[in-house]
Amino acid sequence: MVAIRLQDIRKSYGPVEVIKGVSFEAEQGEFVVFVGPSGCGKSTILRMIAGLEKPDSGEIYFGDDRYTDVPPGKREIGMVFQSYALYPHMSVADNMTVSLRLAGVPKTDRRKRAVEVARMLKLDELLDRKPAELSGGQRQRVAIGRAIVRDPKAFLFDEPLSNLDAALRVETRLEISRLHQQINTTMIYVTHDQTEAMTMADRIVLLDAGQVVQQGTPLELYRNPANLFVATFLGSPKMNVLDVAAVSRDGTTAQLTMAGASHVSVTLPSPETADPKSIGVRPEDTRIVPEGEGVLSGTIISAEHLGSEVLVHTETAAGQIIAKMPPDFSAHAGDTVWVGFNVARAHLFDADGLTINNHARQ
Amino acid sequence: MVAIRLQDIRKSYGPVEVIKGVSFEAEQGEFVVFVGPSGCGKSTILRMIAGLEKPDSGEIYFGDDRYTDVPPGKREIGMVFQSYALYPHMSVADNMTVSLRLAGVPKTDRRKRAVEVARMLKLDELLDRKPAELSGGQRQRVAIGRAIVRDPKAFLFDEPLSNLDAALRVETRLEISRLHQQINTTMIYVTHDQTEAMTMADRIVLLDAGQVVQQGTPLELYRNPANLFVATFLGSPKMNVLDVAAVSRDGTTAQLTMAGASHVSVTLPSPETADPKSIGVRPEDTRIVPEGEGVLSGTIISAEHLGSEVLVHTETAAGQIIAKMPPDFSAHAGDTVWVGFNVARAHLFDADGLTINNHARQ
Amino acid sequence: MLRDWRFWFFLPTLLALGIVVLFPTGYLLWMSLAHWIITEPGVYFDGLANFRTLFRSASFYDSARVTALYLFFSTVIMMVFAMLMALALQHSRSGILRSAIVLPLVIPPVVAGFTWRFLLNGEIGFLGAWLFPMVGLDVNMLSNPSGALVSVIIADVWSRTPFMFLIFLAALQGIPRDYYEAVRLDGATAVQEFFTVTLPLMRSAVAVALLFRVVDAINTFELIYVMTKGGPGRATQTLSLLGWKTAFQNYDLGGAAALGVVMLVVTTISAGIMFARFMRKA
Amino acid sequence: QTEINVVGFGAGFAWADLFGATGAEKTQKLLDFEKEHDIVVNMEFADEDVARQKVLLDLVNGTGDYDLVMLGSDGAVQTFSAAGYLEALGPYLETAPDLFDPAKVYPPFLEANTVAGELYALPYYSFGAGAVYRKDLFDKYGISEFPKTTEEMATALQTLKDGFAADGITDVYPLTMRGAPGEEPSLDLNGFVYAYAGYPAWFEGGPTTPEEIKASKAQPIFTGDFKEGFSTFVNWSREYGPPGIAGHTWVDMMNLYAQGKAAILFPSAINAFAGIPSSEVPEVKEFSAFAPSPAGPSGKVVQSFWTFSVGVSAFSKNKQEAYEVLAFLTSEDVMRDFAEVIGWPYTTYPSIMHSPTLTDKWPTEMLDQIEASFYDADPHYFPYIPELTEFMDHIGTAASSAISGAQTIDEALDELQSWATERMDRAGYYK
Amino acid sequence: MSGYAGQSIWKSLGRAAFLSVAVSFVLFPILWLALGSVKTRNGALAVPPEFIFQPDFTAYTRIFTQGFLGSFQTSLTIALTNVVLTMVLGVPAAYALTRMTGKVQENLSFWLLSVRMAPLFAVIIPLYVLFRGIGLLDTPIAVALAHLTLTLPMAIWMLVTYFRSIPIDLDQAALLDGATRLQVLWIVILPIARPMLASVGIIVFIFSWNEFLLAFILTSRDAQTVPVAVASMAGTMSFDWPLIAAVSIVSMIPALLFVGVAQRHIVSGLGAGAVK
Ligand SMILES: Nc1ncnc2c1ncn2[C@@H]1O[C@H](COP(=O)(O)OP(=O)(O)OP(=O)(O)O)[C@@H](O)[C@H]1O
Ligand SMILES: Nc1ncnc2c1ncn2[C@@H]1O[C@H](COP(=O)(O)OP(=O)(O)OP(=O)(O)O)[C@@H](O)[C@H]1O
Ligand SMILES: [Mg+2]
Ligand SMILES: [Mg+2]
Repeated sequence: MVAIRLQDIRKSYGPVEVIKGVSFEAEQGEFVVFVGPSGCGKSTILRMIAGLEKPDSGEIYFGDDRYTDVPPGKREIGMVFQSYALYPHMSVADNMTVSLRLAGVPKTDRRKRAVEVARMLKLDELLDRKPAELSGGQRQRVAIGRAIVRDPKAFLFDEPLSNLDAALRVETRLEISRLHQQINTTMIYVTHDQTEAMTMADRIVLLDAGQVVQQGTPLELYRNPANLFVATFLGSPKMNVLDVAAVSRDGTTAQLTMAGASHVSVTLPSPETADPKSIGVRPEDTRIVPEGEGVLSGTIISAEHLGSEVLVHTETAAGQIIAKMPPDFSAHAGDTVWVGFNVARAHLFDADGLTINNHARQ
Repeated sequence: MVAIRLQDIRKSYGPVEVIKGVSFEAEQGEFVVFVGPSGCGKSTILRMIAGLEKPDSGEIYFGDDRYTDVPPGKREIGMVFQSYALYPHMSVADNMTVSLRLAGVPKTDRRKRAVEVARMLKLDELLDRKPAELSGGQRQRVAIGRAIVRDPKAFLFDEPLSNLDAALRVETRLEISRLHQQINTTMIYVTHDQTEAMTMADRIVLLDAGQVVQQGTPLELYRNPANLFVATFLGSPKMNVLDVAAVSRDGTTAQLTMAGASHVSVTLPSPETADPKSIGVRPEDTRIVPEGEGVLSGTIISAEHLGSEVLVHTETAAGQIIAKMPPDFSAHAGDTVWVGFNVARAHLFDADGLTINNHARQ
Repeated sequence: MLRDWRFWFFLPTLLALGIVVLFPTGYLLWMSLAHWIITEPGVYFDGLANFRTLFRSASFYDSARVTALYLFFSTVIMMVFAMLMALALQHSRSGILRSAIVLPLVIPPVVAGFTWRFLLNGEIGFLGAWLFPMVGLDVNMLSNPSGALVSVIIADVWSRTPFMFLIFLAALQGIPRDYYEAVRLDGATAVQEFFTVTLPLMRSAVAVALLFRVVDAINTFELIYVMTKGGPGRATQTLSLLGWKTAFQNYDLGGAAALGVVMLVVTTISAGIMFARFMRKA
Repeated sequence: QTEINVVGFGAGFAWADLFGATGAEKTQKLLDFEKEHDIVVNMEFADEDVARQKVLLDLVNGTGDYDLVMLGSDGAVQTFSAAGYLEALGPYLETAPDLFDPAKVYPPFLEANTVAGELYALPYYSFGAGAVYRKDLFDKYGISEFPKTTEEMATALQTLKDGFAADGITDVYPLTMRGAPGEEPSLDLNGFVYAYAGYPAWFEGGPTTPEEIKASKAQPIFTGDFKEGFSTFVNWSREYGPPGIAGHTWVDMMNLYAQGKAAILFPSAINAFAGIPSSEVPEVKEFSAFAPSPAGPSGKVVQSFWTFSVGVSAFSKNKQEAYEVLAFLTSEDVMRDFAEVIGWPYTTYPSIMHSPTLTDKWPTEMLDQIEASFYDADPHYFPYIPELTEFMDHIGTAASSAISGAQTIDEALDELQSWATERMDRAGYYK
Repeated sequence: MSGYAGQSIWKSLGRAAFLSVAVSFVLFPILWLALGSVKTRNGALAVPPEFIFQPDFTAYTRIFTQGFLGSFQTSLTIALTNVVLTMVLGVPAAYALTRMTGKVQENLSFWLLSVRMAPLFAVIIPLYVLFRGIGLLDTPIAVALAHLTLTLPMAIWMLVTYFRSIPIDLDQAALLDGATRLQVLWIVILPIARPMLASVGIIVFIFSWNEFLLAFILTSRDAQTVPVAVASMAGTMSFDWPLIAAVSIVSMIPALLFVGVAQRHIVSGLGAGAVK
């Protein structure tokens, strides 16, 4: 069942069109994550779903009903704002239970519910503080609590975890995931965080400049990006992309070459396919290998030790390449090394940046 | 040369002591990152270094000079606020060059500098907008720009990247790292982001409840956490910690056992060392292995596909355990699996949570 | 429009003010075009005669000049004084000083006028007859043309500054502290801090205070009337006093209405300019 | 029961015998009257200027809220009767002669309220010209007698000034008058003009009524005969008056005299009498004396004349009852008690003037002199045209201007001249 | 606010010096008024001024015997009515105004301002005619209504500047929580704006309490306000400075009480913490 459906939504601020015809559906109980560069219109779409902003054109459906003109309060939606939007004059407990108060729930019940939710968010000791007396992260959690409290039909989250520390972020993330499994409510979630997007989403909607670029399950997007933009946007550190030229082409098999490198052989979907113009390899499919074994030679610029792995940045004739290596890999800036690719996992792109299926894959 | 030195700094808000005697030094040109749970006092310390808050006791030195009472404007410090603090009435360009204007730099030079910095931060097209017309991420970048513009003696960053999208975050992070290498200015940086902390820091200072818990290079902290708190705070997903009991002890060698598991043998630093009470293994040192090869058996609860890897959450008799597996690992919730540890990389903790050197390591 | 909540929220104000303002304004316009001098029988339409008379009379230009001087100086002094006090007290926790400074607000301008008049009186006043001569100041403030204007301005500043002080204080306290911190870090002196952060962020409050001040000053009547009756001569006769005299001493209702219309037009136009300049996009 | 609303100036001064010293409580006498006539009398007080404003509004709008309105003799009666706001009293006097007998009142006070032969208001408090001075100071500087002419007066003032200067007295001034802008100075100033010119010298040939002005097409002239009196007033104020005189009103003049800071108060002596009883300066109480106003070069004395009168609003809904109240308010009986309460040597009834009410308090000789000043008074010492108040206002403001030095006498008079010419023209006198 | 490091003591000295001068300037005339009210008529006017004297409280007793209490009551009625009217009309209007954009908002704001532009002396007669027409002359309600022309635009303008500083996200959060616009106003905006509401209430009260011309013109016996009473006292045939001073001092009391009560709600910094 479709829970929320947007149909060719457009929105301008003054002369600038920030949403340029967005259509999408969220199934009942689905967890949809919006990602996209800063300023691409994620918050704006969320606000239109909540009813806080009117689309200039297009329609919004909840289930089968046209909701385009339904006022926000009637939409039964819980939203966590990017700016928190806590009521500064109310205690944490009151902040969280405003919707219950408006619905006429008696005080003691409200308090009980507040305590329940606060425990979940580790806010139990702060229930009687005012927002001004909280740290940034604490405020963010209160805002999440406020949305959770009212058991809404759908949740909208606008980067709800952006101010939490890593540990709490993982925890709250799992908490939200668990919440989602428990109550099976449709959730629409905006985030910048790759991990959040990849782990929480049933479906990711990738936006750029007010348009949907690609949508699908996280792994679909990660493994089969529709174009260069998606390929480089998802994944951190981002995919290494190198310009290539086809030196020979034999039906579906092409020999590619790049600056300062030996040939790479790839299989194209059909003989008609245009020659690939660039190849993309994710850092985890890139390796620093013993001399002569790799495709390219390069110089190490820096090695970032993340503890669980080492990111090796190398400068090659074809451009900068990042390789993800195990934590005990030792690298020194200035060393000359060889870079090897797992070609079976490489992505091919044509002159317009559109993906060409690499049939060597799978 | 020591650039910034805090000496037993204390600070209370009303009856609550939020900074409980913090001492630390930052070398000239060092990049120090503060991490710690939300509300532990990171921002407060930063503000005291900037002179925006007076410590209740303790001293602050810049170089050899006592700066405890020097007003903020005289400290020549660039700061990026967690709340941005952009002047709403000024354009982006003006916002960034306020310090220059205050110093009497002529308009054309100011504009030139603004354009320079804006290009670096991808703000060139927004130079004449007002902050209200920017998205959250754009605002954050303006705030960074404002600190960069004035070439200060030291930079203070309070979670400057928390509102940027992943791609821009990596980029800006590298930008800041490069900036740091270029100008070799002391930088103090507060973040929640593990990756930022691990990759940017020359030294991490880990705070908890207003106190320094441990400090050192990122790898030192990651590899040799002083206690359970540090061990679990750093690293994402966090270290698996299991309660153990020593079943036999032979001088420095101990046989440990945990609920529902076979024995594990560890080497302790000396015969006098107390028996370990818990063992910690990072997810990347944990593996899902063929039946019978592991230490513990468990049931898979969920598998988070991050694209570049899969996080497998299992429920075992000893508690929840997360294993980091390669991206093509396939796991299904409900499967019974075996979990194996790389014991050579395990961390041992005594009853107080203090680390016991595991001599099987290195 | 009828479905827009904002319409319904604004409607009562629209109606209330519409009644107490639109009718009087219309009536005023009619009056200004009428020959309506109480001492002469009959009221009749007289075109622009009232305006012609007004623009030919010396006291109009005189009063316009006095009004301009009074307006300018009292406003500038008041703004500066109020701003200084607000800045000095913005962080003060004690309500005592603040309350003390606000005290003149609870004294009606009529009383303020009497009080200052008798303080400054050159023969029996505490200041005029005792303190000033004692410190060697030999001026009779109220009977000297410029002294009288100064006196009126002092009394007005005394009486009306607290209002502006309150507006400024409220505006000051609405400025988030991060801005000060940012600019302080950038090395701003107190003065630079004021002009870089404080004033721009208070801009709309200042503009509102200024507008209301101007309207208030234009309407100041009882304070001046009680203090100097517009004198000596016409030294402190503002347009408001002139209008009052024209209507109620000279019985020329049409003439007074014409003056009222002229003032209405001038203030509305200048306020419109100010409005467009400072408050749009504020 | 009919309610009659009265508006008056100065609580505690008007009808202190009827409404008590506070102006708020009705006395038994009033209550008896109300009972007898089945009328309720409501009294409202306001400062003279502001009360006038209200009366005006009431009359202009024909509201009829006030049945009885208080009027000064500064042209209000002329103005309002011309505009048709006042009820002519002739018919009422005739139909109820027993209520009020005009013959018993000093004639000038009625004359001041008569326009074109019709009486429009009844006086309740009035006065003529005169001076109150400090005999002790006169004696001290060897002035044995109060000056009889303006020339002698000038000499006396100079003597006092020199005397004060010699004795280092800086806070006592030879003369106090009023110079605040508006009609205040006009009241005194026009008395000077009258004394210098010998007639109300505003218009060519000295006409004093609209009819006369229209007949002769007399232009206003403020340069000729008028100027002498104007200049003397201005010069004396500047030379001998207190420094703040250009802003002084009645209150200042009275306070100054009461505080012992002035040697002469003149030509509206009543103002001094208002101050004497409450003065705490012993010399003021003991040595204040009355003298007739000195005569000018024309042989006429420096004038001062005023009557507080009350008229019936043409819009009153109960004119008959209003008249009854008016007659009662101004009746001999009420005025006697009024004189008793106020205690100043002034009244509208000769019978009261010579009764113990006043003779017990004041020297008979002084009362005689004061009474003489009533008969001597010329209520028409300024022309009674409908534009009177406007003229008074401009003349007074010109005087204040000249006293303060903002303008020279010539400048002030020039401006006055051009204003007056235009104003008369606009009023249609010369069509 | 706890200070930042290195605040200069000259700055605080300068501040103290300025404040003492300012406060003396402000308080001195009031002190003089208070002294005058307990002097005798002549004592009040004496030069050199009497600093040591036998206080004489008869002026205060006369307030009660001379019927001024009525005008206090009237003033109070008028001012309170005006405050209530102003707030009831002005708060929703101001809120609506801040949530409008573009031309409509600009035009309405300007219209509000222009309402105050007409000089009072000129609108007195029309207002008089108006209230006579609807039979409200000489009633407190007429004065309170007339005062709306002064206080309502002022109140709305002051509130608008404040309401504008309340982030719209808060409205929206409340709307999502199911609040109607009135509830948004009542539950979110008003509590946050409480200090400003108190300030505006005080100022409106005082303006109404002090206003002279309109009160004077529109009332006669039944609804005379304190300033009108004071003005009518000081005038033609008697000058009673101690009484004027005493009435003035007493007239400060209700306003002060009101200010005192309302000022407790002026707690600064309440607006902090709503957003990042
Ligand atoms: N009220 C407004 N007026 C004008 N432009 C606006 C307004 N609100 C947003 N914008 C612009 O619309 C675009 C989309 O904004 P939006 O807040 O939806 O971005 P976002 O994707 O949420 O960005 P971020 O990740 O930085 O929060 C941005 O370019 C922003 O500058
Ligand atoms: N002005 C204040 N008054 C009272 N308590 C405060 C104030 N500012 C901060 N605190 C408290 O002091 C503690 C430390 O605050 P601080 O802002 O330094 O935390 P933080 O480590 O920066 O947290 P976060 O990561 O969430 O930004 C918190 O518990 C906070 O609630
Ligand atoms: Mg956003
Ligand atoms: Mg912080």
